[in-house]
Amino acid sequence: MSVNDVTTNEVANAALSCEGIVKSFQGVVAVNGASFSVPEGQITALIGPNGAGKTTVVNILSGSMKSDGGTEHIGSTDVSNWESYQIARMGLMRTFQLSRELGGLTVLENLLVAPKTQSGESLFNIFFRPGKTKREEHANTQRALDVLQTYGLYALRDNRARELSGGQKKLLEISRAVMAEPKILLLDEPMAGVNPALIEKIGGYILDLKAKGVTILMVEHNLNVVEKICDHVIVLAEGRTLATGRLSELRENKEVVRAYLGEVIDASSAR
Amino acid sequence: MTQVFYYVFTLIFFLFDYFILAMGLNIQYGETGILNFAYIGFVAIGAYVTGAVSLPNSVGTGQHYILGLNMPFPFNLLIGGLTASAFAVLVALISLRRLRTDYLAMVLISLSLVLYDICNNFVPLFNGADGLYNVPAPLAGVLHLTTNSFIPVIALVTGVIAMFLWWVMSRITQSPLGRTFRAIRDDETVAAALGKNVFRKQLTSMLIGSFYAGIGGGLIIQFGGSFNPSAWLPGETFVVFAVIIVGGVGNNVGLLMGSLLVETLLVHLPAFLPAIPGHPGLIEYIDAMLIGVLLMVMLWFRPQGVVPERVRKSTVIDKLLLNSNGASAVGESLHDEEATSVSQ
Amino acid sequence: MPALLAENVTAGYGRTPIITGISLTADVGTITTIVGPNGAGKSTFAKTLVGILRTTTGRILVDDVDITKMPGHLIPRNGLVYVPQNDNVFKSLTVRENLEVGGFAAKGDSSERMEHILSIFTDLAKAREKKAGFLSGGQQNLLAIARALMVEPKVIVLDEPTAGLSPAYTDVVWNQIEIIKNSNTGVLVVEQNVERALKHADFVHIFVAGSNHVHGPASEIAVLDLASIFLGRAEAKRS
Amino acid sequence: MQLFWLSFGFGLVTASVLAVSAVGLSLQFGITNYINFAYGDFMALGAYITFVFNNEVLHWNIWLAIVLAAIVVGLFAVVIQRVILSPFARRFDKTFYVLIVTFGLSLILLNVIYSIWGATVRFYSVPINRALHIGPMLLTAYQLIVMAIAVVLMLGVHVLLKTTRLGKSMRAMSDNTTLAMTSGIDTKRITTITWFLSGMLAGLAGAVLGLTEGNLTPASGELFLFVIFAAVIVGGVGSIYGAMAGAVLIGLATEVSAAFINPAYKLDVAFVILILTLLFRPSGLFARSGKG
Repeated sequence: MSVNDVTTNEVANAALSCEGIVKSFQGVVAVNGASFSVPEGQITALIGPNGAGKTTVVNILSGSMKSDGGTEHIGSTDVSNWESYQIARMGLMRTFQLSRELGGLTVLENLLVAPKTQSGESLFNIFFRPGKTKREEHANTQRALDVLQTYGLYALRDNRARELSGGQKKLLEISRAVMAEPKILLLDEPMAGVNPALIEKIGGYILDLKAKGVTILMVEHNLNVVEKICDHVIVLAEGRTLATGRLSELRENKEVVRAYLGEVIDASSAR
Repeated sequence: MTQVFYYVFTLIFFLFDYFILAMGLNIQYGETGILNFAYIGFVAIGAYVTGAVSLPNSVGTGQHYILGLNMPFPFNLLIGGLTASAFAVLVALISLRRLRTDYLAMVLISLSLVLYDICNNFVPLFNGADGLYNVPAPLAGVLHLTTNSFIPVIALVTGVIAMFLWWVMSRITQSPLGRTFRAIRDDETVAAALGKNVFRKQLTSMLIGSFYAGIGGGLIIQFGGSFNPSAWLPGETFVVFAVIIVGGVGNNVGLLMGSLLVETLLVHLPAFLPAIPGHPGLIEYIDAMLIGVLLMVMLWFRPQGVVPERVRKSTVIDKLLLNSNGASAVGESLHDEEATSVSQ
Repeated sequence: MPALLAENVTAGYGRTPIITGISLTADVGTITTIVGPNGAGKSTFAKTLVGILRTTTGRILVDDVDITKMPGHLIPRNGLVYVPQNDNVFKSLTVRENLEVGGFAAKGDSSERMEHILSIFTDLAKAREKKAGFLSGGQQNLLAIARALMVEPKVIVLDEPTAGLSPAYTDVVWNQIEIIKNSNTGVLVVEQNVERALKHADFVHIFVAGSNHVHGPASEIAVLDLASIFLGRAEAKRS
Repeated sequence: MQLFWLSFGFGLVTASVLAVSAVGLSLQFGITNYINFAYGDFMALGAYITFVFNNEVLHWNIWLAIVLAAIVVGLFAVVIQRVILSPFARRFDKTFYVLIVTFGLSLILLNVIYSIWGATVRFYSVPINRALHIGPMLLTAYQLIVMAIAVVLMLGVHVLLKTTRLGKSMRAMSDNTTLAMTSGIDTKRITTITWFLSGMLAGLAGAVLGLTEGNLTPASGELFLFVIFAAVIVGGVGSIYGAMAGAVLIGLATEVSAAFINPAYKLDVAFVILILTLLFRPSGLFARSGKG
């Protein structure tokens, strides 16, 4: 199935969709009716100039922030204004633009927090079903160590997360989300403040996740990266969805260029 | 000589009792990040309830209290702990959901004062300002103990309970639940984004911690045989904070150290010093000041405490896993370089 | 002699520098703009100029006075004012009070100055007694600019003054900026909107990855392949 | 009905003391953004310093003693802020630590007061005062003066905040500290002045609390602190006018209810109102507008 098929059928295959999301902060409108859908099993980029409301949209979709209006669906389930943890349990995981590591925990523990249902999180199980808890913990630890190996953090597993470098925190952020086995992954600027070598590497990780069937929506303003790894692009400007499609098409789209460089001042060329 | 002997056991009693109280506050503040300024209120509830259910029928004693069940040890203690827990959950349900740290601190310290005010004034509840007295000594009947020989026994019993509760607490803090508590302490938003029901986990933490508060309080009334409102003015919460901050937040051994340094050496040892003539209570006042100063000095120079929180290393689990899966060892050497190359 | 002179400025949060070795000048009566893709360090540079962040190397002079290590509140007194992108007004103060606070750092009579400024910012004159928090986003930006002008600055630094504004209001804001430039003030604008920046600016700096190696008069910059810099097709080359 | 008006009169007196102290607490909170849990002990300190000036050693007129005590506590507050609180606030970014430090400070101050003046109940040296009939209310001259002081102070704070350069700088800073700094406001100086004012109001409130209650004990400030918290939270934390309104509401509610229930629990009425507010309007009944 080609990318074009997906875009034409996107409603049918949408893993995540939103309609008319509105959010303002003290009278200043940040998101103004954003609507789009994220095709299943693809990598979708969410791009747009500063102040377009990209991060706010991610916050609303992941439940970290309540919207003022609009609806959100994961698959066919209406999850509008659900709590953050409920959305996470639907299989949607997110990362944060500025890495938010759990600083007092070790790298390994950061990952071990992630699995959604752990019987060891219940007081009853800790004392009355220790066997089950222990087996689960061992399986999770094994998997966490595997994930850490994949993301090159294995050697740092016993370091406190707050001691990591900026780039390592970025990787931790992604591996922690992966540990939760997401169906949908929201990446908020995974490449921001990252050196070129690591950008290359993270790009590879994201493609691997796609190969495993994870649906990905990533906010990204490095368009080289978008071009290389994203199947589908959503352009957000002034809190609204401006255009969707492939990056090569969008580059020729006057409105998109305008959103990035400013409105074309010459009235004749401005449609 | 015998005097000294009983003093030592009194000190031992308070060492273990405050160790229990410190573990309770630590799970709330140190592990989950809830700034519970009403902690001493839950201790008081444990003490009163334990006392009230152990006292016989009120006829003849001249005291006012609700029940008169004459319940034997350790059931009275258990009831005290559970009541404190239940009350904590009720309080948390109302106050914890949407209050930011400083609001919560204000509400809880207010609660602590109000509880004090009510207990002090409402005689039918726990006998008002007089408090409860003549509470039967635990096991005294069974072991034929006298007032003096009772002290080593209760110190020992408290020690045993403290060790048991230590074991229980270690199980909790080392479990996935404890890890989730610490995740919430470090960053609530991230914990929620990972699918953790933060509010429910905070309730659980309040429940566990306040059970410890209740048990610790129950033991105090069992030790002294009496308990009145002046024993739990809101400032007492601060002593427990001092114990955990001086000892080391998030480390159970640290809490025992803190209890030794603050409660035993600073609070109770000076109580045995002879009073300065003409200045009744001056030693206690200076003592309390010292605790405040010690806490500030510790926070400034060694905020992690005497015994800092341990890094929970993977080595133990790792060894177990390596037996079944050799891949990790290979992975380590391979990924060491990669991890360093990532630094920027 | 330029009103603002930044020499070899390096700064950032914590130990990692975000901007490295930036040198630029802003002259009285001209508009200098800083453009560049997201994350290039434009706002960081603006914050460094006004003392919110501190330089690790380099120096900043306003009218030949070295302000590099000066306490932040003395910088406006020395003629450099700053209008941040977000949260740029005192929301619980009225429009008039915002302007008064702006004038605290000025020498001389600020009530006259306020009348003068309100006569230029007519929108604000109408909302004089309204709390700033109740103004629209565009009006808040104008108020922030007006407040900054209360000190009669030599240089005003504006961080994306039109971000999130409608095209019509963007015009209004730029008109005001033109007026400021003509009132014997140097203007340094961080701008997302490149067309706008080129249209109004006398001199343009393009920030990429924390440095400004592409800069020049607006007419020279206009002929570069800007889309390639912004939409990331290839390395920009000076023509 | 007569009982109602009598207690209404007492309510106004309590509201007066409460308003002075709540405004002092709010001013400081607005600027530094953390709650000072030692505030109640600042009040007690004010009461005891007044006692020293008025009774123990110097035998000055009570009002003169109060004014001087207020200034002393104001200076004391500045020292505490400079030497202890501000370094902690700068060093630790979590509010946790500063809150615990102020809590500890409270313990220290309380015991300093105990060490110096002991636990015995003390009295000011003031002539016995006959109650006057003011309409249906029955108030002593001292109570009337306290009310007058509160009204004057509230007007003074209003004028300060709304018309003076200092007041506007304080409001600007409580809105946005960084913006205030880049607008040329010397934030350090404003912080110092605010702590002075806050300490002064605390000292004054503590002294008049002792005067209206008729006696002083070291813990009276701490016990009163939660009523102040109730007033501040009900009014909306950080809002000065909210604190004034909250003070009136809580002051009247506690005293009027005392006419109908056991007066020993009148302060607990404040707590009930506090909880109800948190349940139904967590941002306070009079939350400030224009700021989130």
